[in-house]
Amino acid sequence: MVLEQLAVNGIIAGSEYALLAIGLTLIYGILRLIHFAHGEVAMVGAYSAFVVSVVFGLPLIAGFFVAIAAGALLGIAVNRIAFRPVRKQHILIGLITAIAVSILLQNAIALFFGNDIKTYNLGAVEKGIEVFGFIITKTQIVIVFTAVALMLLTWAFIKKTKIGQQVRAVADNRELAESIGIDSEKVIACTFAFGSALAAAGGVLIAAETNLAPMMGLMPNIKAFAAIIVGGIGSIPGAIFGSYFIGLAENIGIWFLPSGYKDAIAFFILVIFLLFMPTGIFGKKKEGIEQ
Amino acid sequence: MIEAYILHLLIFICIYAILSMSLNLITGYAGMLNLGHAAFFGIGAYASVLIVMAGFPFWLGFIAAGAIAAFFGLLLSVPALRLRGDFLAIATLAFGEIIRSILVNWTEFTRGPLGIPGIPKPEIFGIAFDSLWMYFILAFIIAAVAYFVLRHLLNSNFGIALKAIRENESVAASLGKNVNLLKMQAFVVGAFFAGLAGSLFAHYITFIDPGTFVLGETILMLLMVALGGMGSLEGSILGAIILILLPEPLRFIGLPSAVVGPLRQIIYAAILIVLVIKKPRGLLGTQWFGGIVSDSN
Amino acid sequence: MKKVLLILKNKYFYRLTRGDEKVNRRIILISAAVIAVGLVVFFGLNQMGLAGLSAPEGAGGTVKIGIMLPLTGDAALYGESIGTSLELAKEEINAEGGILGREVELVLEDSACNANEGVKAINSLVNLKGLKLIIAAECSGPSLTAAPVAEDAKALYLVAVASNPDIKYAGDYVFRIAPSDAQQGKDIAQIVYDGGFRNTAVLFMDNAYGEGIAGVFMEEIGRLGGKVAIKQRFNQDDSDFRTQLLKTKETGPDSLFVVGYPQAYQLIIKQMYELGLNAQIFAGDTFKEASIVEALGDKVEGAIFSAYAESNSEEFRRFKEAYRKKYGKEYGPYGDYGYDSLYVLKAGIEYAKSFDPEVLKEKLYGVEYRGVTGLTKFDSYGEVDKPFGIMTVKDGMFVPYEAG
Amino acid sequence: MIAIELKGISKKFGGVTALDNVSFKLEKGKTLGLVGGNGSGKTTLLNSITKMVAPDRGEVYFKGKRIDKLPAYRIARLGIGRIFQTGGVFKNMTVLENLLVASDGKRENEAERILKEVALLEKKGKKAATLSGGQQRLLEFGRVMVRNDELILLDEPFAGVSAENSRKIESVIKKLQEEGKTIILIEHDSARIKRLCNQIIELEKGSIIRRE
Repeated sequence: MVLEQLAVNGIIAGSEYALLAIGLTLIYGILRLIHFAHGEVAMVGAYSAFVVSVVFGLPLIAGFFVAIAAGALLGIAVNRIAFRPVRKQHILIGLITAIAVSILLQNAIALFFGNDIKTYNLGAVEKGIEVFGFIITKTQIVIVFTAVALMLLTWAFIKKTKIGQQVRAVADNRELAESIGIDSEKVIACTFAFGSALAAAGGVLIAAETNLAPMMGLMPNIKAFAAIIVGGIGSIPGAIFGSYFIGLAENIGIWFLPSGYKDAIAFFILVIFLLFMPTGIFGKKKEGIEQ
Repeated sequence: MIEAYILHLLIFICIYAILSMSLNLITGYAGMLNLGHAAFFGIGAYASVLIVMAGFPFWLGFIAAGAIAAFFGLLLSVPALRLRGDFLAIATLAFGEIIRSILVNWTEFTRGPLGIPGIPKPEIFGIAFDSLWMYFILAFIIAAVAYFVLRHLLNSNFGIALKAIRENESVAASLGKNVNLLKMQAFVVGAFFAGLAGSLFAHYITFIDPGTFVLGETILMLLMVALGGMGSLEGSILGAIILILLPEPLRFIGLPSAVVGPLRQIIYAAILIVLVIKKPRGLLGTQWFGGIVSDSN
Repeated sequence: MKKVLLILKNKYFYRLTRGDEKVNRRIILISAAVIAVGLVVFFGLNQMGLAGLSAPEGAGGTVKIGIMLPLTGDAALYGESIGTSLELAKEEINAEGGILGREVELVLEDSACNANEGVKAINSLVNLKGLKLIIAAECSGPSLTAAPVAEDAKALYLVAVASNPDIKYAGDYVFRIAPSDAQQGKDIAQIVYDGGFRNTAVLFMDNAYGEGIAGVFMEEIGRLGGKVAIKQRFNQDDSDFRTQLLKTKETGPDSLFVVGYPQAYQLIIKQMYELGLNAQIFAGDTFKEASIVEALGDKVEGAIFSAYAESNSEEFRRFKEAYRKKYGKEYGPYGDYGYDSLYVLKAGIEYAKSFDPEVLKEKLYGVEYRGVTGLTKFDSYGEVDKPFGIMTVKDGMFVPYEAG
Repeated sequence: MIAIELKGISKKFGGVTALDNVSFKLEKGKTLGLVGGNGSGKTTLLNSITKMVAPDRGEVYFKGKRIDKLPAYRIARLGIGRIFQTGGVFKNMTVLENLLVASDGKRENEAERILKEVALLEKKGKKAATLSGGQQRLLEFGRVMVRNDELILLDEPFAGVSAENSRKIESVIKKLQEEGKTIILIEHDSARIKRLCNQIIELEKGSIIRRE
């Protein structure tokens, strides 16, 4: 009973992390860059759904699609403003612009929406459904299934579409890809759009389950970093696996540890993996690691 | 009045100059992207405060702050030897968060989130550094010593070897450079100075809590390093000066209460983006750092 | 001496510049930095001249009051509500002729709920802008780091809201119009015990506020003879409390005492119901936030929490109405204390007939001001002994709790 | 006296055999020419000696002492220096610093004397990136000289170098030979090999197919 419930808690958390982790790993794969503002893209997504569903009174599903579109556009804009101009620079420079973008977005949202808590008004809180010895709410079921659906969509995008192939080609070897006529800047923009759209979708799901605040994207994004390291950086199945791994480890971990260490668990796993299994579970290359 | 304000800023500049110089040693010179520097800062602060408040003299707490931080630097250098580029960045980030978690949860020792109030101003061999002027003199002397020690180190064979490693590790090894040992030394020395800065900070501000030594602090230090120029010690000082002073003029923008905070942050972030894009090598950096870019070989 | 300098110059300057073609640029830039420092000094001095209050006793003109608030960071929500309430008080006061005939102007500074930023903010207010009257409302970190700076600058430091008991000893110029956490933890523990609850789970935020109240609460409940079923910390940015709540559920408590920010309350109670955990909810004073009830509806019905305000007075109703009229929404958490703080300062100044902190710090002890938050009367530490109100949620409204 | 000896060195990258059971001995003071087509394993052979790659099997002896278990920097400290095919200078460091980094504690005037020998003295304060390909190669020779290495591994030192600098490099090599240094030279130009080398080994697909 307890273990099942812990597992379900972990899976819900993992689904939320996964949507951020996929975008992060795609962007890392193509640019070798940690996108520090990815969580803020998710946050902006959540707020755009809020505008549609609460301010204009449309159903949340409409807000969800608007958020996806807004996320994609924001992704392109972030790439254009903060990453493209420093593409050829030192890695730290990209990191700094990403951090600056994250500060910028957090405060822009705080400026427009205020710092008070917002929710989607999804109706009264009710007790979850009890099945197989665990309890899960309708919203949580929707979250898990939407996350899985979006993962399948990502798989189709990467494997089946032409642009997906190009993304893989650029991620593999940018110079080579350019030499066979792929416009790598366009591919990068598409990757940002796609990854950011996923993050925005994730933001809406997180907000539906919890609530909206300007800082809401920060922690999930850091957890998503941990997830992609565990799964093997650059690998999409790895990112998904890692997300669930981190979600489960956190929730099962604090059953045994004082709960104040909840966040430390993810970081501890991260360090262990970096030291002893730096390629992660699904990683192929010994990338970034001393030989 | 105004003098107190200026002195306060100068003390902060001294403390942050030590931090950014020490981070520059690790990141700019040795090429290891360290996102856990605030943890060394915090370890130094806590070590010094706990030792001094247990009744030991300030100088002992001060030295111990450096030594204990250096010990953690040694620990963190273990992953630093195996990881490269942003992998190392993530590992050090995790290290910082783990240290913060310990400071929060180990309440018997650190008082946890309540923090430690009433930290005494230092007294060294009978001289009390309790006025702003005296404290500034102390901070300035320590910052100056830190600068000359680091400058001396970097001008020695150690510094040249670090540069060589940052450029190309295998070529440096082929010239007999023990790459791992040098990196480890850089980490330990960097952590040592960050620990000293922590002690200096804690006894100035008189209250510390785990919330002070977080990722945001490390990012501020990194910004100082990047702004001044990676691999430029003088640049780090300049970076500290600019980033401590930059928010100050923004305090004079009179705005309604609900927008003043966020807007200030937005302006700050925008200035950073523009600066970094226009001057990606920092104001004093003259070099191109192929070494840190995670080349996948 | 000259020789030493020469050696130093050769040793460092030469080597510093060895092989570097950009020496000139470097020197220019460093001098630019020095000039920048100089400019800030100039800027500061200039500003000081403009900063009013050069003659605190003088009549006419404006009186500038420095306000330290968390406008960004974790507690920005409170900064916003306190700031807007202060703004309201200012407008009212100015509409009625200001304080001793002088118009009030508020100078806001962001303390970001961070010890480090707090020091910078207070330095800017008292040392750079030369303000002598400060109202602070913020987290414990900045209040503890800022109070000594205000004390050194001989500026009156009136704390509207800050939780930490240590502020009591911060100095002669430091006053606080809100009761401290120690009181709150005790009062709520008494209510828990009187209500017949003997097995209480405690869930609190890992910052000074949560730790402070929960610590006193647990001590007091033990003293009274109750039992703490389980104590758990959570991070103030957390949004997933399911496993903590599951752990709580396994210990079978009859009541749950939660201390956090409104966001955490909302999520904890929501997830608690979803997981089928039923226990009487007790909470800290941060609970008094309309959005919690809005989001949770009847699920918070009957929750009991400590509260600062004496919420049925005439003054309170007038404030509530005025705020709604000006901003078109309900006042936010601690807005009442922000609002009162300016009036308390006004009362003090009018009582002392002086803007001088030296005079005020003596005269404030004689002030008795009945406002939105009840009677403000300082004890010899500059603290108030307002009793904590205990409130509950009834029909979606916050009302005073009556036992039985 | 045998300066360097390789016994049965083998190395595979993935499924590709780079070196297959390579063995040879080289006496002190002699120069060995390594020839063979692209991908025949010449550079990998040098890398196996300096431990830039670890061989899968086999042993390496330097002056009778087994060295293949040592880390790269320890091997270098025994007196084995090399000149890389590409990327051997630290481009963002000055010419002088490039020498100082190799000399560990030697004085600057010693480094300057050597810069004079490789005709780079007037460039000493310039970034190495500003040097031409041949000058960069000469700088690497300077490094080997300042370290006073006994065994010097040269990976195509003449590739892409102007005729004038080639002459300079050749005279530097001759000078090193006169000083009694042991040299392994990878080179395509057979005339030059004949001029400079005492022994020749030809590699193909990682195996020795000819010895002279």
